Amino acid sequence: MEKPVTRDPGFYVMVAIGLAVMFAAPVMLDLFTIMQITQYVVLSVFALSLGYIWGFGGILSFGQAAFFGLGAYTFAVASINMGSTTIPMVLAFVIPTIFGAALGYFMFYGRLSDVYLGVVTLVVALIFWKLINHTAGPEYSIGEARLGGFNGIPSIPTLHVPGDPGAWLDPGQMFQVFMAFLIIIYIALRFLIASDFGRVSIGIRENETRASLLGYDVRKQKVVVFAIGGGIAGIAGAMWATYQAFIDPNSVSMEMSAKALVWVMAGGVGTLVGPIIGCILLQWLTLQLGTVDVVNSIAVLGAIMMILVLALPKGIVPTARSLMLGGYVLWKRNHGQGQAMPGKAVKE
Amino acid sequence: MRFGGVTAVDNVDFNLKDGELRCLLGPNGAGKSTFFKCLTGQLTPTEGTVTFAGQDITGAHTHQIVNLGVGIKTQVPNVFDGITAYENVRLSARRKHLKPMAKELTMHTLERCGITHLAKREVGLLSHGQRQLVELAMVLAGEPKLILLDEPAAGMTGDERDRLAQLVLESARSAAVVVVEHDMAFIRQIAKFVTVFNRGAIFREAMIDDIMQDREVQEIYLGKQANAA
Amino acid sequence: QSDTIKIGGLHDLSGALDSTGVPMNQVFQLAIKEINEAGGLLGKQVEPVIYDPQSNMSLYSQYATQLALRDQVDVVMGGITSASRETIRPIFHRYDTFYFYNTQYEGGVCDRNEITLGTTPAQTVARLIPYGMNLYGKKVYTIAADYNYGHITAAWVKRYVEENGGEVIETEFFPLDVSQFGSTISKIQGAAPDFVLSALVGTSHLGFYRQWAAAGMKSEIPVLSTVFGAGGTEQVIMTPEEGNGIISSFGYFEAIDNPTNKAFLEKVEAEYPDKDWVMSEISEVTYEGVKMWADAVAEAGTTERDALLEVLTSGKTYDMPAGKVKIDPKTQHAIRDVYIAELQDQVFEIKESYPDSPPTDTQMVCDLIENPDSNEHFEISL
Amino acid sequence: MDYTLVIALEMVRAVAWLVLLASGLAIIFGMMKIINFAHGEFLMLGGYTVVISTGNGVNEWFAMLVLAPIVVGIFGVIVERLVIQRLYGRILDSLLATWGLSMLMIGGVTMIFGNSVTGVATPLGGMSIGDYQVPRYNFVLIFAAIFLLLAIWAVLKFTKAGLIARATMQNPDMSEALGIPTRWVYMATFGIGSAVTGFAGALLAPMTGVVPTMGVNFIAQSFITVITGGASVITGTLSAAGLLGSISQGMTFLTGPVYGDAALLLAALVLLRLLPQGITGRIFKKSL
Amino acid sequence: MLLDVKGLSAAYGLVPALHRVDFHAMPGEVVGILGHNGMGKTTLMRSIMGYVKVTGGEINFDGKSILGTPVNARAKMGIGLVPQGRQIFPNLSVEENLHVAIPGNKTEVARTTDEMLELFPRLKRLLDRRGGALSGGEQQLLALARCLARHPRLMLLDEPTEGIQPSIIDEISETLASLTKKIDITIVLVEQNLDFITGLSDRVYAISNGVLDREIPKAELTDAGAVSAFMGFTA
Ligand SMILES: Nc1ncnc2c1ncn2[C@@H]1O[C@H](COP(=O)(O)OP(=O)(O)OP(=O)(O)O)[C@@H](O)[C@H]1O
Ligand SMILES: Nc1ncnc2c1ncn2[C@@H]1O[C@H](COP(=O)(O)OP(=O)(O)OP(=O)(O)O)[C@@H](O)[C@H]1O
Ligand SMILES: [Mg+2]
Ligand SMILES: [Mg+2]
Repeated sequence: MEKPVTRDPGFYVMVAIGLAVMFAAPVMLDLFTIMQITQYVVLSVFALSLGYIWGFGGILSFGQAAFFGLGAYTFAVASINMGSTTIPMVLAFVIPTIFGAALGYFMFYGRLSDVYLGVVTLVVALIFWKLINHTAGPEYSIGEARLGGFNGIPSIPTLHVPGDPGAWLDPGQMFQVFMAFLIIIYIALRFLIASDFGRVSIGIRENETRASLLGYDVRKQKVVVFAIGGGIAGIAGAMWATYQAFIDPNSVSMEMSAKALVWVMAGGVGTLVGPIIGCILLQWLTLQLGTVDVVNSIAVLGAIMMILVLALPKGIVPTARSLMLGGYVLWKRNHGQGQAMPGKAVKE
Repeated sequence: MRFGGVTAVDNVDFNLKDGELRCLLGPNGAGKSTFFKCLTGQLTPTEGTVTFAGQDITGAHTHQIVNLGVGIKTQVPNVFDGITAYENVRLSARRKHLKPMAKELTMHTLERCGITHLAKREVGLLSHGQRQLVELAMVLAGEPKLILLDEPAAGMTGDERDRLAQLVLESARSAAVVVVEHDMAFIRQIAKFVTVFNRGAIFREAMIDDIMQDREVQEIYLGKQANAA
Repeated sequence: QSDTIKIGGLHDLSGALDSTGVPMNQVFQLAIKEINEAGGLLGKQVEPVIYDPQSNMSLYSQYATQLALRDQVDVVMGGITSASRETIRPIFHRYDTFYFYNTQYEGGVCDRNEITLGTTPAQTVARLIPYGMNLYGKKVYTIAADYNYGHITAAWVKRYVEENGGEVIETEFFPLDVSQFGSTISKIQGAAPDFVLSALVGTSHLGFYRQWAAAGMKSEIPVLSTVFGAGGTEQVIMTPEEGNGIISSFGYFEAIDNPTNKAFLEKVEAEYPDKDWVMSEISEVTYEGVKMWADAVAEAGTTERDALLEVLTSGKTYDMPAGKVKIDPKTQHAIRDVYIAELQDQVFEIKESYPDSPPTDTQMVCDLIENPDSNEHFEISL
Repeated sequence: MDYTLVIALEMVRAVAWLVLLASGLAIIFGMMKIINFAHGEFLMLGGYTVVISTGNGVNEWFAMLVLAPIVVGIFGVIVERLVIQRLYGRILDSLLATWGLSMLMIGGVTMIFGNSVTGVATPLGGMSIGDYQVPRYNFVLIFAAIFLLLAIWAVLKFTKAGLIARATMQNPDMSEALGIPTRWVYMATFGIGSAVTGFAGALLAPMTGVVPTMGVNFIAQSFITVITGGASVITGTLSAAGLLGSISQGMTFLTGPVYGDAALLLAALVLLRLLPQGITGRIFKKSL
Repeated sequence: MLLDVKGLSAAYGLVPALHRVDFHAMPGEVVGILGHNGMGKTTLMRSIMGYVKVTGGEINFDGKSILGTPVNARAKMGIGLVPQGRQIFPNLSVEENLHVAIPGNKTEVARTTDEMLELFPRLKRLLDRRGGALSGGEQQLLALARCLARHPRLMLLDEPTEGIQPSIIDEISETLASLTKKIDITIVLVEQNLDFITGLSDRVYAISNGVLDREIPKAELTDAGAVSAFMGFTA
């Protein structure tokens, strides 16, 4: 993360790929595939939210789904009541951000850290989940919108052109809009991380004591990072709600939170591409497994996850990177520069 | 300062003029580091007050105190392991200065501490002494008015120690410095006025030579070393 | 035009709901096998397209889309919980993919694109309550799962109890993940009802029947249930001493005594000799779904939806293992025989049967003849 | 009067229930910092051991008190050798791996035993307190919980095992240099943790529907109890279980199950805010 | 000879840290090693203990090669390490920190503990304090005691005087000296404190950039200037 974003080729490659997909996909792929990758896009945004706060703020959230769900329900309720989707989309960012800030304040000013922090987030998500699940009765409705408990909220409006509620986006357009979201968020995060603000949070991740001994207000910094993460997760939730046209408590479930963790870990903590890749890979697997006639889809998925951890401890992206790096050094070595040691490795 | 049963620092009255260089000696467990922790707000004194540059900073948050111009090198190095030495120091320099200036200051400080060659190394992978120097650089790059050094010479050899001594003396021109050290050779190079802690209380305050001769100090602290002087 | 007729199947084959999904899917395949052995439809073979939603709603919506858009199947059977149905129903409606929902549920679906064959409260609860009240008395204690099905069923229970001059002394709702019922069991004892009406759902709630028996309550207060045994596994998981005496009401029980059912069960036995589940309404109705659809296709000579609806809603009566079934044109729900049975040694013994019971609840809110393009799930408010 | 007695009993049972759920995890997570996301499935395995073996004529008490702990313990050791041992210090990778494991176990058990195995009826039947009926088995649960805590306490207190385990978890490298075979320590600790979990699962079996997916309902509760408990295995588990259990159970009586659970969560939240290191992180520090 | 290191090379990943190091220690001998920061002293100690992946050469302990022997086995063979940075168990009490180290049954544990408290009286009043709460020097003492408690035959000391007050340095120095006389213990000592190392060692080597080749004659040791000359200019 040292050299400025603008001088990192990887950054341009990523953005280029993103744009390419964004414009090429709708013309090249059939409707179903488009809807498929739309889903990956949405969940990637969710993965990014955790990838950021965890990888670049050292904040571990076991309950990231709380924000995802909050965003989703905010959007659902707002859009059903307003009949428009533009403001709800904004709300789905603002409200989770505020909630994140509040929760962050509650936690970080209470000196909560590492796994305890994780569990507090988890608990918050669980509470949210319990309450939402409890809203089956007709008395639980906000304006037009019935919260619907376990069954969730059906028929959520599709995204439309801002200001013109008539103009629904077709799946192709919806995909492009979401892809744009993803790219923008990616770019924004890259710059944020490279900024001084970002470097400080990395410092805090490495050593809180020293950070405060340099005069940085660790708690404030963390709250901000956490809130940003919450906001992004919220947007993802909103995208999810309108993409699926329905939303149910699963979006707040422990499983949803755990999924995010798994994507980030599989892809690689401390990178932004990693979470995206991890998310796409695992979601794709889940989907494929359901279509082939395997003994038991879930068992197979489980096995794959275990193997993944053992085979790629650092996660996909970092492993790939260090492979490339290692290759490079070896290459240098074989070409005489490196002053490596003779004698072969002895197992310790 | 009290921890449960333990009283680590017991009503200490310690005054420092700005620009002064003070050495703080004392047996292991005398309370020197704890005293530092109280000054920097890592611990809040159970009694008494701390004033810095005329302000009462008792119970203020670490970052607030630091922003008033206090810099500390802790006994157990506190550094950012995951990132490079350069980034470490820069994070400190950037507090007060804009980017270009910060860059310059960073390079310059690394230079002063003689670790320019480590700039691009990941600090977590450095040797103990190297980490000590990185931390020192971070402190200096903050350009504090008051510098607290807790055993800076620990794990330094002859000529490195000499360079460190020079460094400390230089810094003392622009700031008040308090040095905790057990390395007498080092102390002798820099010390003028010395405070000796014992059992959490101030035991002696005198010029270095008198301290070296002081029977009781030899008793509790110096041992034979004194004669070596 | 493809050279097979494609029929989609969406049943959870793994995850929390697989105990229900697997039997449904097996019977589903059996029905298709029969059709193909009988020479297929319109001279084509019938090809099942089966996906496993893994008890996961978002996979439901994805596979639904996949069936509709990519595989372009002619009809889809599946969906278990109301949640899953409400996830996929709009999708099939949007892409005009004919859809059969074959599960008993709380009623209220009104969608020209969907045929709903399972029983609704008006068919089962309406019978169960009076039956219980005659036997045991007028004070009822309701315990129900805390989600739509539970709430709506509880509402029906209240209504029927009152219609029959009794009173519901207490209604308690339980989150689906609650597995400890000690406190409730004590409360029930305190309230001393004549019988307990349970609309508890899912595996954690099985804990209730266990702990109820453990407290020695079986001999004290009888338990009637609107769902116990729906999946065909509960009665097996419970030991006889725990399960005996539980009374349920469904559109199908294995014990139904008619030649069609005998033949059906034999076929199933032959096809799946080592199955560990019991045939239940939800599976049998899935079988009905395939057969009725196939019959309609054969008669209409096409797989085109409206033509099929013509035939299906023509008032034609089908002779099924469950008895006589016909489709009510207003709601496109089944009018069917309903049974009340009591569990003895892990087997339901039929106590009563009620021919031609209509889905009066859904009829209150839905009329597809009046407004054919309605497309929603009404909440039947009482 | 009787009613209050019944309520009191229910509360104690709820506490015991939490203790049983959490103890195994307290060892595996509390001591080894391995997030065993398959904890619920370990419980489930314990339950299945009982159900299957009694189904094949084994005495149910033997199955619950002896067989289940052994089976699950051995299973735990195998898992540790194959997977966990590579994940020490990588607390989150352990989450990823064990989550995979839990799916694998759910699927595996479904494939092998199917998901409609006839369970075991609760032994001992009911007894009456005044005009209320309660399961005698409640007392079994309560005593089991007490026994479990005492056993763990004895081991930690009177053997060096506990000390060595704690040292190993705090600084494996240094422990090695002091001649501690850390690999074995890890393996044993995980094995014991699993065995305890299996034992709990077995005891819960008669009170719940034993199905492959039963685990998911317990995982959250267990973790929350362990974490709110804080560092020390016994005092932590006991105090947390005591507080959370009685609060939630009390709530359940007053308002019904929904708010009972919510109350448990809220209580945990407040506790962690007040005691950021868990209960035993601040008070009873020195306890085991 | 008890310890014999031949042509030892070690690297961190692809970064070399030790290059063909040769040295040995006779039973009862104290071998000192001087070197600037980052020259490889700690790495050398850690490779003898078995932490660092050795890329070449051999290490023989008591005539047997111990390459490939896991750390804890080496410890059992009688090698003890006082690591740089002390590595106290922060959440164990001082007493527990000692007990963990001591093999054998309760009585032996009790006896050895007392033994150690005799050697390091300052630890007495700290017995039930958290290791992490100790002052730097206190931790250093504890680390020494913890190592000696195992009665090692070979003790590896990585900068043991760091952060210790002068008088205690002397005490330690005496303690070690008398130990080497009383029981047959061999010590490899990495130090920066000239007086200390001179006082104790029978032989002193200088290490520089991972190369250990020059033995420093006793005579030279008293003269700091000469020493730094030997150690090569600062890295
Ligand atoms: N958190 C704590 N809890 C209990 N006792 C503590 C705590 N922190 C420090 N102490 C005790 O307070 C005393 C002073 O500790 P401190 O670290 O200040 O000593 P010091 O003067 O820095 O010694 P050294 O020169 O060895 O670093 C020591 O006896 C130490 O054990
Ligand atoms: N884990 C590591 N990974 C990569 N390089 C390392 C690692 N540990 C040490 N090094 C490098 O190896 C070299 C030798 O380190 P070592 O710790 O042995 O030095 P040292 O002689 O002990 O110095 P000091 O006196 O400061 O303790 C140093 O340049 C250091 O940067
Ligand atoms: Mg100190
Ligand atoms: Mg070193």
